[in-house]
Amino acid sequence: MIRLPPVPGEWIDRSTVVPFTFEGKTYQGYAGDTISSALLGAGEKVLGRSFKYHRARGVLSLANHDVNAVCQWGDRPNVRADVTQLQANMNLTAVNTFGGLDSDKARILGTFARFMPVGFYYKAFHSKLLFPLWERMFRGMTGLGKVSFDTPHIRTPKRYDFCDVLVIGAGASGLVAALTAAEQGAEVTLIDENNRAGGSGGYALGAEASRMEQMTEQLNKVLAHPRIRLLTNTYAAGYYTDHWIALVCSDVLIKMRAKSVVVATGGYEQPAVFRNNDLPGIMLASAAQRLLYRYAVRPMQRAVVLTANQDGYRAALDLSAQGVEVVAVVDLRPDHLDGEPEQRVIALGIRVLSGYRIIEALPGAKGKSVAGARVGNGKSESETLPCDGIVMSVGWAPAANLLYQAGTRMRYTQSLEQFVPDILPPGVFACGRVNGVHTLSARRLDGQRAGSAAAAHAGFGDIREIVIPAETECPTHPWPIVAHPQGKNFVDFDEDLQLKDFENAVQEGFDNIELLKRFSTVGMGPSQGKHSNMNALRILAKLTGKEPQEVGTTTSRPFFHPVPMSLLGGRGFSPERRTPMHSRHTAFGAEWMMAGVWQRPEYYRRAGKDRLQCIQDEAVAVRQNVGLIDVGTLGKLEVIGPQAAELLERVYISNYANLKVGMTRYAVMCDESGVVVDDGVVGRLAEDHFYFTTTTSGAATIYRELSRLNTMWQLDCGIVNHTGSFAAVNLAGPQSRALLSRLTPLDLSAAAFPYLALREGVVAGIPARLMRVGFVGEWGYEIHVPANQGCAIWDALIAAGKEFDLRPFGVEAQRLLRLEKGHIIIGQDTDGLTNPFDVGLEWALKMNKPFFIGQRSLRVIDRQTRKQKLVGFILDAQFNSSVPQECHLVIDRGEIAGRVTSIAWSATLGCHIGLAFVRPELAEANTTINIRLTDRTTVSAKIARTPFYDPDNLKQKEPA
Amino acid sequence: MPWRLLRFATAKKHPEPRMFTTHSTLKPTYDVVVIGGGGHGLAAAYYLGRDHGITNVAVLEKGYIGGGNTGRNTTIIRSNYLTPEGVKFYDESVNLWKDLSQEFDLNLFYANRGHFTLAHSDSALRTMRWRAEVNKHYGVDSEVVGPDFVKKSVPMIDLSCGGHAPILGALYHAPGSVARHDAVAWGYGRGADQRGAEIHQQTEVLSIDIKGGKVCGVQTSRGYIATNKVLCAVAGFTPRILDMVDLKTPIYIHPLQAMVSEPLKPWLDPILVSGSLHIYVSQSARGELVMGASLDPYELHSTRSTLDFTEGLSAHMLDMFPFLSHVKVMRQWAGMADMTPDFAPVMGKTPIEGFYLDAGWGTWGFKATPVSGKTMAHTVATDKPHPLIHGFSLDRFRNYSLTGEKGAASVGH
Amino acid sequence: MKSPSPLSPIHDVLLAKASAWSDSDSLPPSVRKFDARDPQKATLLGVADLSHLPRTGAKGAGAAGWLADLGLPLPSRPNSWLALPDGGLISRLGRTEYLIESNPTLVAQIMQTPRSPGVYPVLRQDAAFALCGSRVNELLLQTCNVDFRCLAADPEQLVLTSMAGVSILVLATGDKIHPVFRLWCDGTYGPYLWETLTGIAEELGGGGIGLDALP
Amino acid sequence: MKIMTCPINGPRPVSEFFYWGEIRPMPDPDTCSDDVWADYVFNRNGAPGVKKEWWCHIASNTWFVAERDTAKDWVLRTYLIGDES
Repeated sequence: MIRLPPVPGEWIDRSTVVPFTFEGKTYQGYAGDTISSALLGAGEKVLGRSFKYHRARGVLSLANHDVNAVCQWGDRPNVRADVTQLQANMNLTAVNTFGGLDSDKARILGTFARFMPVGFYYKAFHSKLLFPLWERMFRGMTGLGKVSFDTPHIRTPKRYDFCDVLVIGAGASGLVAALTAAEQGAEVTLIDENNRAGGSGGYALGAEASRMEQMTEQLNKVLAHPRIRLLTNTYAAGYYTDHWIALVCSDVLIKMRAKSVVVATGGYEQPAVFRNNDLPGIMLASAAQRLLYRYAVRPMQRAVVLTANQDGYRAALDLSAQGVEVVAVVDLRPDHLDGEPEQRVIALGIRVLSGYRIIEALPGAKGKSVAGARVGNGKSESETLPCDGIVMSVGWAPAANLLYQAGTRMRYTQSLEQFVPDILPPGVFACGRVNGVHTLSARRLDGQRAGSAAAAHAGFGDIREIVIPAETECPTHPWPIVAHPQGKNFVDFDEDLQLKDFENAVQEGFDNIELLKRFSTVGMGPSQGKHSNMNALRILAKLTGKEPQEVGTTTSRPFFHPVPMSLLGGRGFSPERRTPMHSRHTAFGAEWMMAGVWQRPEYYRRAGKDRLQCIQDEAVAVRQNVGLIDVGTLGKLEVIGPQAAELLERVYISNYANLKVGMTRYAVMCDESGVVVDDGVVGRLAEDHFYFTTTTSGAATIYRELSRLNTMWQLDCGIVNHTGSFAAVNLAGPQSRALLSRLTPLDLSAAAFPYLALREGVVAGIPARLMRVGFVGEWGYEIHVPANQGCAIWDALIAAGKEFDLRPFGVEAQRLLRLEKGHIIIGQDTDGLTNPFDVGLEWALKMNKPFFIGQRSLRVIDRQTRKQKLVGFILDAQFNSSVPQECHLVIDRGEIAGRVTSIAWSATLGCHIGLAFVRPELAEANTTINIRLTDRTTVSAKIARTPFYDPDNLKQKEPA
Repeated sequence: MPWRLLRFATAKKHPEPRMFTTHSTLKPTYDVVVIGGGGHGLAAAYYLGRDHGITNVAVLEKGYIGGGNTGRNTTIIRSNYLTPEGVKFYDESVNLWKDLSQEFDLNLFYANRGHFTLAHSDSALRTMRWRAEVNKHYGVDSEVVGPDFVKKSVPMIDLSCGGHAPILGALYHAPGSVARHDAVAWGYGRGADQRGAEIHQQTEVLSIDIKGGKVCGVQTSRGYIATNKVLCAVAGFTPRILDMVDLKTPIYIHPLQAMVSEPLKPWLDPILVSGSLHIYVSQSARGELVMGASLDPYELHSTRSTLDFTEGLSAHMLDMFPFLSHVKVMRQWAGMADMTPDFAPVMGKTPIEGFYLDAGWGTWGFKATPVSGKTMAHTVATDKPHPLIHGFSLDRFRNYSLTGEKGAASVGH
Repeated sequence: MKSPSPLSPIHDVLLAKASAWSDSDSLPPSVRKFDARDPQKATLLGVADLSHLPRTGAKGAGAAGWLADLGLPLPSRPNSWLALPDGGLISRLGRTEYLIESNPTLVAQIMQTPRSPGVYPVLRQDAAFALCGSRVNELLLQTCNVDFRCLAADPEQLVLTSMAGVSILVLATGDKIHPVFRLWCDGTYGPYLWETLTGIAEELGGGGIGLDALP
Repeated sequence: MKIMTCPINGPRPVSEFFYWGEIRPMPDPDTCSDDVWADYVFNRNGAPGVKKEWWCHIASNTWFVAERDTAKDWVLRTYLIGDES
């Protein structure tokens, strides 16, 4: 029977049987099992296949420090069996097998190992012809789990959180650290990645119940403490600047901001390296002890314990206490003071072989189990110890990933054969094994020390001075590695890397730790080197005759354990802005388009009309009657104060000091290098008060930049951003005045309200600002009202517009109308390098002003020969083949001579019209230019003066 | 199985020699000193020997070769740029890339996957057409394609991108490829080494000796070197080196971050880039999704990682590929991108005689490794800028004749 | 012609769900009730729209003096607020900007008062919400990277920050045990923020509530 | 996430801020040479070190100066323009 009779403190609930399938076979586990413990409990030893040679693999760490056991669970790839809670009716298969775990066809690769030394794939497969085939094969062989395209987008509730002291790891030192910090008054959050807190206090017992009792006592104090919040099933995925820690708490990401952090993450027990050290049944001592005490699973019947410290002897005691026959304890150390656990082992009559090592493990049938361990001491004849399991306890590597991420300088300590924190960053503290403290009592003291210091750093109480006694033995062996002519002595289990691979890599010149990592891929597998980096480092040190300190470690980057994208993505907020008339557009059948964060009507659908027809109809409606467009997305700013005009003079290229009150003027803004960045209309409401618009996309940035400039210049004026506060429409068309006169007492005569004038008045009972603008080339009014009256003004205009056949029009129709008028759109008819000269804005450019942004650069540019010019062009009215599109190139004598920036069919003009950048020599009116289409054919067009429509602006004048 | 692997099986001892010699000391003088043992620096040393017979060359690397942006980028190779200068330059690079594995006799895993730059707005679509037309004009294979074509090539994609960034089309660039980045540095390193150039790792440049406006030497952490020609190819460290020679440039450093998922069975063949969603993604030969986003928002000379990067990128990845919900991000990292105002490099001669600059590689340096090495080698050897890099000279800024590559480079790595 | 009644920036979003509206002729329409669960929602996590309340603003070096002359009490510190004697509140945003939310008469009076030097009137068209209930903190933690324990410690404080990607102003009214958080954002973001907040609130057992259920 | 301290709004995550760039004095446009001007517009010494930078707290539109070590990302101090000392 593999399951033991009930073990005190076990995590499984025997009253709840959990059925599941693995590789098509049905099994039963208990609630509280992990997938691996359930499978071992059911007598399975083989849980997965290795990455490269497809060797049978079982439990190694049972702690997410290796990926021997990785499953596909339905649509979930790469589920880690060692640490994933068993759930009812899980349907599991091992990843990356070919024909199933049991008879994985790819295991043949193991026999070809000789052909595939480290980096072999760099040395072959690169014939230009064949590589694509090889690559396909490689990609098929690599990769672990499969994604299912049916998986939905899972949105999770991410949250921020805050605490005074965050303690990471609820083992012996972490529990005490949390208690100490809380007692000093700090709000403490204590996390542990396991299902339950307590750490090794719950399983590394050496058959002493007292150890577990002490842990339980500490844990109860923690649970009872009002200032401590304990989060289990929670791991710290990464440490980020200013004590910002990503906590993965079952299915939620918590972004924790702490005032100080205690890292009590313990150590990774390290595997010994000997031939066949990866056989199922060979595991770390801590793994065996977890199986015994958490899951009441007997990991083997007859065990050989390989050790180099007292932890190994405790493991031997735990095993034999739970009925495992311990054949022998093989101690790598020839001479060492026999500690108390060792004496108890001897007392039990267990054989202790000091100064021995395991030369190789002997495989059972098909390499799916262990048959024995061949041991020797290098002097006498080697000996074979029959067993069905080997337990390794040869030392620890600090779980220092978070410490490294926080910028800790680590130092290699000979007496411990371990890296320990040397200089910790402010507010970061370490205790326990990660801090080089291994004896249980000392770990508790160390937790007290760190907890107190962390609380003090967060402003609670004073640092308690506590002396930590030195270790009585070195917990870690400096060279737990045994060479073997036939290899298969694995260092990195993720990547199937053997001792030989490192020797070869170094021989090829990859002899520093970073190059070695990249060439051999050691530590680059899913467990990110937790069980392999330290041994790799020892090997490199030996091969290069350096000390571990000189070799140094590779940088440790987030994540500590991999994090699902659904947790990182969270809900995926995507802010969106709507103008007040949004619902009205929907009612009129708006086809929406995104304009940055805004939703804007592209056009309005009409039954039986296609997109282009609708757009054309809308444009014609504006030309013939009257149209209405929502322009509420325009930036709407105000500048007020004695120096308001001065500010505008400095940021726009034209004059505004001389702008009359009640008038508006076109406004172009450049950056410091003279590139056109934005445009709009500036209106003067009073001597010291201007109201002006920016482009939709420019609004936020322009307001921010003007604020910065004004902060710097300290002019006597203030800027107010009213972009969202005003709703705005443009009422345009021959009938616009007649329509508007129905709704306002304002005198709309050309004399009283001329072209480009600005008036404040009441429209449909709503206080409004009106501007007579000509962007679309018709008599028209831009009407701005408080946003909360946006629907009211829209409804009033629509109602009054009935008798004039008023038609709402969208962005596309407006684009066409402005094109007929030859007005440019910044960002479409300009690009990241366009200056005012390029686009014929000389008329607006006032170089004689004292200063404006971009002026000095434009002085230089003005002296240079022009490179391009934006011009209008038309296609022959009879033209009826395929039409050029925006950004098709203008070709002159085989060379690129420009590009189309805008083009459209103008029903009003009866031909295609457009704007294009061309070389200056092509810019003369009536010049023929050739535009090359996607299909390489060319279309010839004629340069034409703009505006195409109403060149003399008669539409803005009172009909005589 | 290729025969070449047999020798591994048959040989008693591992039959591979060192890829690069370790030189215990620096020579007192070299004809050319290359600062920076990344892809660009090693490539320049390689072509100096191969094309110009200049072999008395030292490559000084303060860390280990390929340890900078060469080993940190997302390995995308393409030539679908916007400006004629850019297209010609990167097209030459792609041509060199195609033969590198054979030339080096080292498998760089140069994999032609095809490259989509997705357009989520009509203005983006216009830029795509502009790029496609300029590309085709110079014989580069790029086309604007519709959503249907995207769907056909990447059937699992959500064309609506979660509803808030519908894909309106894309620029499809068939030659788009990926390669094993580290191997590129090793290949050029081995080639340069074989031709006599010396690679000195863990060798930091402390100052550059200039007399009468001419370079005459370099002070390193391992001693002084006399030389009249120095090539600076240090990407993210460029401003630190330029500070030594008091040269001002428009280069500013922003971190650029990336992340990889756990290995998955292959499902994504082409390379996908989305400017609006700030995504670029491909699946490596190991099965990992290699993902990047836009630059960090502020200047920083450091390679620290941020959590918000992984959050934002994951959210956008899920908009495009909802089914990745369970896929886990394994590791993130960062590089230092040496950005320029017009998103084009700064290459060639400088006001200091004998000081040559290969910089401003921002987010587009890896793909240029071969051509930058080749053209810089030419420039250093002949003291005349190679024709392909005329558009990239430092003085273009004082002349207000920028190259305007922005439209093609923003998040288009 | 009588001026038509103004509408909340999220009026259209509310139309679909509201079951009872207030009918005041001095104020724009506001939702009194969504459904029978309003009271339960309010105890767990209620989100109410207060956009209809009259408000105005002014900024600039002269704003403080100008408002003082109108007889308004002024918050002494930047980023703090005061309740106004005859209802409503005055908030000081940063150093020299003020937001007044009060009865129609007072607000109209301020808006009609001519600006003086250094006063820059601000037309406030915010979406204004109130959050209440025992789980309100969970909602804040899911949307805001600010530790709002600071508001419990200093009730007069207000916070200008970002919520679910939108710039907002937050302050806490009510008592420490049952705080009611008031927040304001640009009206054009109103529909997005309302839908985001009520969406999360519904997951947490609450949702949109009418004014009658607001404590 | 990095914390930046706004002189008005106090310590906040850096995501609440907009970074403009290094503050550099503008030469007199009327008297300086073209090259001096072009250098002001484009060229700079980009070496890491303590730089004076423009930052803006977006929610409150507060512009201020941050003295920041661009190598370590340490903010030495922040202040409103005019409050230097």
